[in-house]
Amino acid sequence: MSELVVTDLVAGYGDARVLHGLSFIVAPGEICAILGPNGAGKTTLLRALSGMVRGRGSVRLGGTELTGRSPDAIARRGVAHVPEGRGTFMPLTVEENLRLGAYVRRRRTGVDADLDRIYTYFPALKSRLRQTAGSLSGGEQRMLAIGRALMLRPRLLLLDEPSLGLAPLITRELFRIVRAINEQERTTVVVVEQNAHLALGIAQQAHVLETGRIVLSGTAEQIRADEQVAQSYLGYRV
Amino acid sequence: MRVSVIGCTAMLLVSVAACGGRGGTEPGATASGPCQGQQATGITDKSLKLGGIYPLSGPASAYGDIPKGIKAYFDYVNAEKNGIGGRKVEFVVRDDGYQPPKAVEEARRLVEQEQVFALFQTLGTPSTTATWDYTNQHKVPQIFVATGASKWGTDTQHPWTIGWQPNYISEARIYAQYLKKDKPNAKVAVLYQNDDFGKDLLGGFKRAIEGSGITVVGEQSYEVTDPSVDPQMRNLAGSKADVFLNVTTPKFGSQALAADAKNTGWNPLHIINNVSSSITVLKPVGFENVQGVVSSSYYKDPRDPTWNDDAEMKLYKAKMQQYAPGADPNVPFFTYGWAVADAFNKTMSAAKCPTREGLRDSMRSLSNVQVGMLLPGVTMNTAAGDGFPIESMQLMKFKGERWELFGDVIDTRKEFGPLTG
Amino acid sequence: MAGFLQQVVEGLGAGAIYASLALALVLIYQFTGIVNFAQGELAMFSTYLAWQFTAAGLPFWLALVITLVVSFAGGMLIERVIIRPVEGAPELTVVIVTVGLFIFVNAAAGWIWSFLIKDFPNPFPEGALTAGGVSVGYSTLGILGVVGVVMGLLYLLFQHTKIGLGMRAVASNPGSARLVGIRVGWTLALGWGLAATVGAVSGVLVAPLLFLDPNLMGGVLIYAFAAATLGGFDSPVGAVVGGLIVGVAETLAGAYVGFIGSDLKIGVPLVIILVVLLLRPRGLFGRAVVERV
Amino acid sequence: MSESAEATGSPVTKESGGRAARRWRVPVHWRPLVIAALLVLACSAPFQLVPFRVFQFTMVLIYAVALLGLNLLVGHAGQISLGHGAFFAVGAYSAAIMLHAWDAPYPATLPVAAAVAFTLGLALGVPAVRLRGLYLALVTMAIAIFLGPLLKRFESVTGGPMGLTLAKPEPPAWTGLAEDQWLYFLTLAVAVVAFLVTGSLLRSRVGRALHAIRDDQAAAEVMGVRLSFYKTLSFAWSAMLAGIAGCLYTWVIGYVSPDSFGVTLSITLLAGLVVGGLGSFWGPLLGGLFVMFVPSISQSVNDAAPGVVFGLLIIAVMYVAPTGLAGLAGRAAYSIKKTLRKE
Repeated sequence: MSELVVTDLVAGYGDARVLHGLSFIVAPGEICAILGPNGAGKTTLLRALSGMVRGRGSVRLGGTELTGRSPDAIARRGVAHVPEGRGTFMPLTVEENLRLGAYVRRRRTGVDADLDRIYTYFPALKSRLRQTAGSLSGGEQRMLAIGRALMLRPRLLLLDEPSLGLAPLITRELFRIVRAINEQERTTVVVVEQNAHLALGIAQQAHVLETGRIVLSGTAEQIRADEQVAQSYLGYRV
Repeated sequence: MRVSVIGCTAMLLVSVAACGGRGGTEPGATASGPCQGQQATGITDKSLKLGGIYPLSGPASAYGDIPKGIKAYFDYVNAEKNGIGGRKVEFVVRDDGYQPPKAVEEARRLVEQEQVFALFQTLGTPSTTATWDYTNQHKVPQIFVATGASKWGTDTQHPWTIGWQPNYISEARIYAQYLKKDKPNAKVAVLYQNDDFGKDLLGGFKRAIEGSGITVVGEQSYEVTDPSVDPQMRNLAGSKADVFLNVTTPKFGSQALAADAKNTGWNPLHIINNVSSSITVLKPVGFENVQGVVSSSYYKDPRDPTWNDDAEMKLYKAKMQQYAPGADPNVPFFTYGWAVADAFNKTMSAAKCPTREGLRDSMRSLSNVQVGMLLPGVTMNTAAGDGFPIESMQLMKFKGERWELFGDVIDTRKEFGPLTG
Repeated sequence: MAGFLQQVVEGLGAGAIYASLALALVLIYQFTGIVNFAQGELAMFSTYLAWQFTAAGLPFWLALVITLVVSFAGGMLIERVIIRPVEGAPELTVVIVTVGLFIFVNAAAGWIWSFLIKDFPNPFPEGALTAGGVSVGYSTLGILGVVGVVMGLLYLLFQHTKIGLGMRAVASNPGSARLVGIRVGWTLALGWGLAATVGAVSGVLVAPLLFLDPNLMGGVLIYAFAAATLGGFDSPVGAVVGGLIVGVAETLAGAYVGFIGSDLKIGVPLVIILVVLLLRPRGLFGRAVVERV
Repeated sequence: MSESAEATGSPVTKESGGRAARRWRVPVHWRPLVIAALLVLACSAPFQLVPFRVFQFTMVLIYAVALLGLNLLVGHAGQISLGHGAFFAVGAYSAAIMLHAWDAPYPATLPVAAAVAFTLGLALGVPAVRLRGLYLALVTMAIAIFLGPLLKRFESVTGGPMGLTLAKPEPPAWTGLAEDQWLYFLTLAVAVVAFLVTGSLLRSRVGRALHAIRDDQAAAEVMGVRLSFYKTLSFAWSAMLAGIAGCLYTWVIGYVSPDSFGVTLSITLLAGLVVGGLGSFWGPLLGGLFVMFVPSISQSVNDAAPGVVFGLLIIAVMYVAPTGLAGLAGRAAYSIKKTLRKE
């Protein structure tokens, strides 16, 4: 339950700058959706938040400055990033993957309880504890990645394109679970998503990115209501 | 790009036509006086420049100790004896990593860039083979090469190249001679290194036992890249031979000695070749395990207390301490280097002309030349038709903590006749 | 029959030597995905350290412990100082850095300790155990035992400790490992340290049999590569089994197949490898990656 | 190798051959100029230098031809070989045996050496195609290890461990060249042709197919690239170039022995290529220069243990230029150009 304050965040790869000074605030326990076309810098934003990409400016989580820290240091401060794609440890078993999520937790107590909790969210994982992550289907791997992120007991959860490549039914289920997690654990969530409809369905507020700048901000309802915006930026009809 | 290629070809043709080659190679210095017209590159009244090629890097680096012994000798001679005949010796050492192409490069560097008077030692048969056409075409003495291949002495096309140490075939003859006397019906098992050295020695041995009651009942080879010769030793033990001929280089020599000692069911007479007969090879195996091992030698072992009062040995130890501080004079490579450098000194001093031709003639007409570090009775002799400076060796047996020489010095030329290709 | 069994036993002894170094190779490979050409030379250098300690008068076992500790620290230091700067470079660049390290360490050892062979104390008693006409040297038994124990310890470390789990995570996906909070850099250094320690054990086991010189591990390394390839480069168990198979195969071929003889026996494990790889490209024990797209 | 999503691509060369090298390349329109200047320099050099230097540059060219072949395989097709010393040896021995046993005229040995190496490459390429990355590297290394004992075994043909000593090609009288110059020009001519032919091969469909395989094998397969065909072809072509280099070696050194072509040669070649610059046009040449000259430089720095310096230099070059000297040179050219433009 921490507030995320992003101020003038600039980031990129080598000489190529991708983010040109982003500022926004996510209130504790809220879900914030980041929308926008391909190449807008959504993934880079998440990477900058988790330290995978060096950024300038300021990212503060619950008052702690995160910019300039390494990804593992940021993870130790309670930021869990579920990257695009699978992002699991394929040769390791499902259980090992989940336990790795709790790697930075010093006390072992509660880890087993948390595992049980993950299984209630994702019952499909429980039956595959001893299988390697590589043998799971795409949807199961995504669940595993999110489950692993939750094992960190994150203060901030970053989700990158959770729906990518998943069947619509599974995607809806996944978003329902994200919502449930957010409600039960009061975790602050930033979700990047192509499928704006789904994202806006669970988010309290949203920002639209285009070529590295925020071009529109507002509550989920406002964004959804703005039909013109929806057409030009989000590429779908309400 | 195609245009430039054509352009270049045209330019090439033009330039070739214009220059007609390299406008003649620049003539080196020549001598005057009675030796007029002979090559005097790299030599003046006050200086003498020599070049040597050794493996200082790579797997054969152990031999890199030899030039240190040579340098110590030359430093001593320069400082205390006013050089060789008033000429201070400069000894340039280059590294070939035991690679023939590298040896060719370094030989050319020494001759063309460093302008050395002579190549004093190239090490190893491959490196020497790769360079001797070059040195002989350019009429540069390649003296006392550090390899025991027989071809340095038998070949007639390369008068500028000569070996020094007893060749492997002569050494094999010595062991054959010994066995004929002591064990006329010996069944011999041989372990040999699968290269020119091993093949030469084994071949020489086989030829030397022809017509005698001695038979080779087992042969096993190893590669220098093998980790261990244990498997070979096991197979040889199965041959039930009563003599074991150990034709190896130092590390494998130790391994073979240890394997023989460990195998209590097989106790052949163990003959180890000169290359591996150094105390530094025997000591790691444990002296108690190498009693009675037979070998042969031609120079004095600094570890052997027999030579404690020997003048040359005392000089060697003192001067090594002085000019190569930190180097252990007991290392046989240093001794070898010292001895061969002394041999060079004697050969150079005997030259009638201080020229390359003079050195060639001198090294091909050595007559009973004494070298202090060689065993008493071992002298250097060459002549027309005899390209082997040292052909005598003496057998020795390991007792206690040292080698004991036994029998007389054997002159293989006398015993077996000259070696021919 | 006894003769044949004897050859098998000797083959196992040789194989155990290859396996011990293969373990170190596999360790590094698991972490970094590179083949460390310098592994054998590092092991050789550690062995010289042990020799130096015993030559200074320390009792063998104390010298061994100090050597292992120093090797561990040295391995970590090498990762931090030499490998770290090229961490993001293409893998072949890192491999070539290890080739440079190989040349450097070999020459440095020769420089410091000379190329003359040294006599290294054997931790195991002389003699052999004889049963049914087959005798097994205590050295062979000792090496087999130590290799087995090292393999077991590695297994426990990897499968049953949190740090081992973290190491496997780094090996499989360094990016995701960072995201769960693992200090990847230090874990890699830890991997190098461990490999150097295992290598030191290997060197100390091998030196009394092969005699210590700077080229101690040159020949062994090639067989260790063969062992690791055969067993699968990502499996410690595979490395050991691969090593034993290679040892037995070359020994038997050298002893019994007349045409092959001792000069061509090295070809036998190589042919086995080729055949195994063509049938099972991941090696005998290597994990096939099951990826569902 | 990590089994992350990237694992499907080639493990080796993505970086070096791709982004970095391409960005820093010598600008295209400069290239013919640079090449022409170099060729002029190369043609006039033997008239200016002492024979010993000419010999050194001959060896550089020989290594460059071998590295060109290796570059095709490693840099362009993304397959690692630690056995190119073996193909080099096969070329060298083919030539040597022809010269020695049949007194063949030496120009005839070049096509035969090339053909033998090509055929062997083809034969080994078929199984090699199934292997990838590290495993291919180790299998090829196995070939390099095994070749030495094999050559020693067939003593009647190969001269066994003693090797074969041969006469060097004599310069024809009309050229008026010295032996070292003649050998140099022979080598130069072969090297230029090898570079031209390989260059145009890479620009053709074959090159594009190889790059596709290197960058993403799975995708290339989907796109319909005949994987096994191109991989085998690149393997054989690469072996052939190594064989040609071996043949030149025989001409120039006039002596072949099994122990000259050990694993060390294969590893040296690979190191030379990576140091020179993987997948880049100039890499083989720079690698050849490195392999030839750096060991001597090392000795002048530290007489007692040249290996200490040589090892450190390899590491140092990889620090300064992780994508090889070609990348470094290109980067220098790029920044010079940038500065010039600014002024």
